[in-house]
Amino acid sequence: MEFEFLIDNALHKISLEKKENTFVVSDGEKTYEADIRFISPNIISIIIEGRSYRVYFARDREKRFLSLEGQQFTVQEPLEGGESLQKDEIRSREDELMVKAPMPGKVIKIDVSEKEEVRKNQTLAVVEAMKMENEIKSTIEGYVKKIFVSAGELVDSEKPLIELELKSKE
Amino acid sequence: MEFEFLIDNALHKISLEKKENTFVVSDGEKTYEADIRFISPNIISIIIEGRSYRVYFARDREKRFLSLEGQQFTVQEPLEGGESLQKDEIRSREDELMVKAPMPGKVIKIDVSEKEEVRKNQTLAVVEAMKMENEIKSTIEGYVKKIFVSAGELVDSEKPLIELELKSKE
Amino acid sequence: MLKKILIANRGEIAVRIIKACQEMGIPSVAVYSEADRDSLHVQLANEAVCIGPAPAIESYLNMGRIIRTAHEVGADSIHPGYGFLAENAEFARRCEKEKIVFIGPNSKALALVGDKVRSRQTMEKAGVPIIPGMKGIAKDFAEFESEAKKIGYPVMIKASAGGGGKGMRVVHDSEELKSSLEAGMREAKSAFGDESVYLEKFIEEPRHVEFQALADNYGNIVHLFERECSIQRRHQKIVEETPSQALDPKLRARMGETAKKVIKVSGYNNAGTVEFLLDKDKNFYFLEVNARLQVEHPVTEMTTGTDLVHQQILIASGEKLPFSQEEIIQRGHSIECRIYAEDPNQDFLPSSGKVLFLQDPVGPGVRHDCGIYSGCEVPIYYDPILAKVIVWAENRNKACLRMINALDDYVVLGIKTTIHFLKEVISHPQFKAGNTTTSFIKMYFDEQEAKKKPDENLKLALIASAFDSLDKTQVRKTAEHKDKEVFSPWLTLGKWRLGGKK
Amino acid sequence: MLKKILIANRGEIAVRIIKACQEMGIPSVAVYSEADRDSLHVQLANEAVCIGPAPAIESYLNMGRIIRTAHEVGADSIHPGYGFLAENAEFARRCEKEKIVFIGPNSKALALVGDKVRSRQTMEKAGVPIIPGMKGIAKDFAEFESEAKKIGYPVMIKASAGGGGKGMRVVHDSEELKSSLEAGMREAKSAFGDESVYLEKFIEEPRHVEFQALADNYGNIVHLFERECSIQRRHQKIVEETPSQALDPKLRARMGETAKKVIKVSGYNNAGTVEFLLDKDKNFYFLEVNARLQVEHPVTEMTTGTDLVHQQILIASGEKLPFSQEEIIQRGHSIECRIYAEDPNQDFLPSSGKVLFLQDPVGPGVRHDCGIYSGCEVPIYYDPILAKVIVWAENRNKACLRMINALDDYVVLGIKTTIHFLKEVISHPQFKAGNTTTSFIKMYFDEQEAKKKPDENLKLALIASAFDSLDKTQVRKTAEHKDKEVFSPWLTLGKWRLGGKK
Repeated sequence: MEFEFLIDNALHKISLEKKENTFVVSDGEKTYEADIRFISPNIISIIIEGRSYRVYFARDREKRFLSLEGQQFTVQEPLEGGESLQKDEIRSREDELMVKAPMPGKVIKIDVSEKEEVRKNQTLAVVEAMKMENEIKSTIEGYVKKIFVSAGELVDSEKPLIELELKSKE
Repeated sequence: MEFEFLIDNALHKISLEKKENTFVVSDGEKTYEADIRFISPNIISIIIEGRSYRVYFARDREKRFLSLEGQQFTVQEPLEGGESLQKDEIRSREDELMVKAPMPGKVIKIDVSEKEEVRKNQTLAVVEAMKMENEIKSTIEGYVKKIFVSAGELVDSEKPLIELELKSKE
Repeated sequence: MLKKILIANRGEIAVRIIKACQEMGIPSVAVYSEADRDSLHVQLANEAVCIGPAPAIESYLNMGRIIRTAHEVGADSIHPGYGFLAENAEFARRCEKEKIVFIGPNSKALALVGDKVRSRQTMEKAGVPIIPGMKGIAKDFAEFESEAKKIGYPVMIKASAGGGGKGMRVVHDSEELKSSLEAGMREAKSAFGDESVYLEKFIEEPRHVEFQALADNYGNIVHLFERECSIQRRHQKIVEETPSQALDPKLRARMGETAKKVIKVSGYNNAGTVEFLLDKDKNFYFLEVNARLQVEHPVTEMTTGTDLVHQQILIASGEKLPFSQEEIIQRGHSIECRIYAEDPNQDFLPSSGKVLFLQDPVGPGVRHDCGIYSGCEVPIYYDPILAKVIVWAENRNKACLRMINALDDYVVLGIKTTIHFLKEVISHPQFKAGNTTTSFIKMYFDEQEAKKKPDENLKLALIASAFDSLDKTQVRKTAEHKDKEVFSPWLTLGKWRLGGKK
Repeated sequence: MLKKILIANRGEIAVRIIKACQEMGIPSVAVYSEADRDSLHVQLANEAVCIGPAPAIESYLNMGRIIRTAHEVGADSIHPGYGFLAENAEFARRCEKEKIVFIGPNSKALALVGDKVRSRQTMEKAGVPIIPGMKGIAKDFAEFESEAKKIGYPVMIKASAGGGGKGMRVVHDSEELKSSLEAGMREAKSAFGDESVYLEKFIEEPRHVEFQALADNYGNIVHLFERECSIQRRHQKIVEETPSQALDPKLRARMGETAKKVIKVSGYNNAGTVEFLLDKDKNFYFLEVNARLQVEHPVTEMTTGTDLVHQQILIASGEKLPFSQEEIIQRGHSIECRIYAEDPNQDFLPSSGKVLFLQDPVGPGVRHDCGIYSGCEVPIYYDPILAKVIVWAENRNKACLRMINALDDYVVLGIKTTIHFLKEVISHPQFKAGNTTTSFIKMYFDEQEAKKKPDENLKLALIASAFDSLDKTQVRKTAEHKDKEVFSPWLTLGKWRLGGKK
């Protein structure tokens, strides 16, 4: 079977076929046999050509979290037809204009008001989580278009806080 | 809801009702509120009148294994209509005559032959598991009726090894 | 001996204290906020009482509620852990008034050392070297401004009440001063319920060296040698070790004696830590007394063979110190790494959420003080410390190697943590060389980017993911059969188990 | 330094050795039988090679296969662990011939100390006190019979090749002799591949005190003090500790020097243990040399601050001992409990099957050397040791309390283990008093019955079971909804999390 996965926004392909008690892996470059097993719900043991790997594994909705040799991977299945990559590009442009909460927390203060002009790196708002204050800064030069939250409000991760518009738009 | 459980062959009753965010427990003597939660698939946290308990828990077919404060309990649901207790009595009489493997292992040798007379505590067979030899002894005075296994054979727990018959039966 | 101890804290330190209570046969009482019903300390204590809503100010900082709870459950003593009310002299005073033993210093000493300004004055008078800085609390911004100018930039803002980096800011010029003061005061208020801050000369690239002290109620004082805590991010320690590479036996003895003097002139009892800054020329300056059990206390325990929480409880019970200074000997080397719920690739942004899976680091010489478990939630309300890994080995080099391995074995899935980052710190040639200063992270990890992962590991992650997908497909097909297999113990002999080929 | 180490063992000791390899930066190779594909050591090593079917004789005892595997993977050395081939001189010889470093003593010394009869003769000649017993191997049963008579009943049957209680039997009269000899020889054959046994005077209620020694390849020898291993069942140790309560500094020094003499006259190198019996009058008798890393080695590591596996590897690499006798100091007290897959309520009957759940004991001063995990199978083929809990504390009393707590925290569900039994041993007043002899279990636990469990715990078990049933009923109803909840991280803020009431 062929599989496609997104890791750090890059698309990777791999093929895995069951063959008696082992699996045949094709990674595009090479084809080899692998002895793969779920050792427990969160541990996958892989032996390839005598080398042994213990992969920690957890699933959460569409995300898979993996760890091996101290390194972490977040693996997702791609959206239909490789759309995801394109989408990501669009999103990143949108992201600059739509300032979102970087983590769940509490809005401590909003440093700007609507229509106000903002410089790059200017502090727009302060969000606190786990006792640490985090200044949310503008990544563009422009104007504040809309403010969605107020001081004291609890916000979830990715919650839109402030919408900006580019200066050049004028 | 009423529940019945077998622990060490003794039948116990308990009633548990959900009431908003807590549970009402009636154990026959007293009725009290309990805050009970699955903390993870194998841990149940119980708080009753300010006392906190961490109960470890695993299920395996019809058996539940529990541990708290270092103590282990094997909890089963009773067979229909309290049959189980009666059955157990019959079984224990049968058990004396049907000598079974006490654990999975390998039959090392059979010390008796069919028709042979046996004394109480006489070694009937030797079964090895995990490098330890275990002598299987007769708990009765009688005769060997039938031998089901031979030396070298691997046996599962509860596998009948030798059937005896009582001397008085003659 | 104390009869029942209420632990006014949460997380790994509450768990640590509960363990000590269990070992000493003293019943423990956990208190918890509504966000912490499922927390580990609630499950492990003998008793557990909910003391209010999630925000700390309404629960873990609610003095009245905590003292009332102690009375209700019949606790004769309160252990405050670190953070929250640990260094709140008002709380210690109220405990004293209510005849509850506060497991920490007496309120008078706590008030003195907790007031950074007054304690600086006391130490200066006693001849203890201090960092140039403000001599009193500022009336207004103008006073801060003129003091800053007098001290000379860069200056450091510090919370009067605080510790642990909360409210701390470096200010490089007068333009930054106002916003930094505001932020520092807000953080101080939120962390300690007291917004007072003061200014002090910022010493560049110093080492942070502190001495653990124990003082009983009869004037006996010992120190248990130093800890070096130079590796910091956001002015908060993340790696601590002992012995320090910067001390020789002579300097160690001199600083140890100074630490004991600080404890003595403060009228301090129970466990405390005397913090010093050590500059490049090996001058040391008294910084402050941390009037509590420190996060990093385990490295002292590992090298001196003393259990500091046991000692705290014994001292609070009125016992005399069981050892003299000469009997306390350092052995080997110990390092601690703090595991925070933070994303090192995003400027240590806190990361709350569900811990989908936890694999503890284990092995000879590895200790894990931990407040989380597989399946727990990490709430947004509290300090992001999750756990600590502590290693001990015969020498520093072996301790580093052991720590690197322990961090490799340590897995937390579902939220971001500092585990991998800490591994890179310990593996860094400059760390191995012992060149640890408070600028270490800035100097060597400022441009910390998501490193390219080796292709081999990436490939294995793909294989594992594909295997999981394949497995899921097949499980769906034969769900019932699978289910039975997964939950069945080995009741039947069969298949390859019996010596046959798979 | 060695380049790559093949570990010819399984279970907790293989895991222990892999950890040491990782810390020293040496790649490790696991070998495994077909029953062990899912075992922990296979997952943790860098490489893993299947060497045959489940029965040990076809895999872990298959010398040719193991040596061939070492060549195939490019391992320059083999660590045999304990048991299996660890004390097989033939194997050590073959390694030497094949230019593979055997991490243990040289084959000549191994052959000498492994031959209990010959080593007794050697020690007798060197003036080391020994237990009266057979001076050679018996030709036939008649010779055993006459030797037994000469020594005087009760006599002890012991495997020439063995250790660890395998093949050991006490014979009280001549009638028992034949069947006991047969069983002992069968066990010896199965455990060591060598059926020779011999007889020796059975000393009643002795203490078992052994000394750990290290000897490099250049004649330097040190001892690392004693371990007392008196608590045994089936002649196999289950609790070990150091220091021994029976030794005073003078006796300790005398026995230590004797141990070094034994090592010296044997021409022994690498790690080894000299076993003594100590009778009621404090006479000690040389018993044998355990020519391997012992199961109970951690208690020595905890008190002396030495890593014995590291030292084994360093010695095998040709390094000199890094310390002199004077530099080795005992600190505090350490106890080990062996966790076996056995049912203490059924005469320690082995218990194989699936480990449904494992909760590790953790905490300051607690070490867990473990070969199992949640979900693993415990096969019938091998020694039932699963893991070891080791504690360290300032003194014996604290170590006992710490061990009791660690055992309370330790949960294995699905198979029977010795955990709770060990807790009762450590809690026993006679153990606390230090009255530990090899008859301890017989004397105080012979009539070990399933104790009545306190009603409170029984009630809680019922409540938890009822809760589970209720939960299952409700899960079935709302299966899909539940599923989502269980696997969802905290991506949405809601419900009580936001400061509201639950």
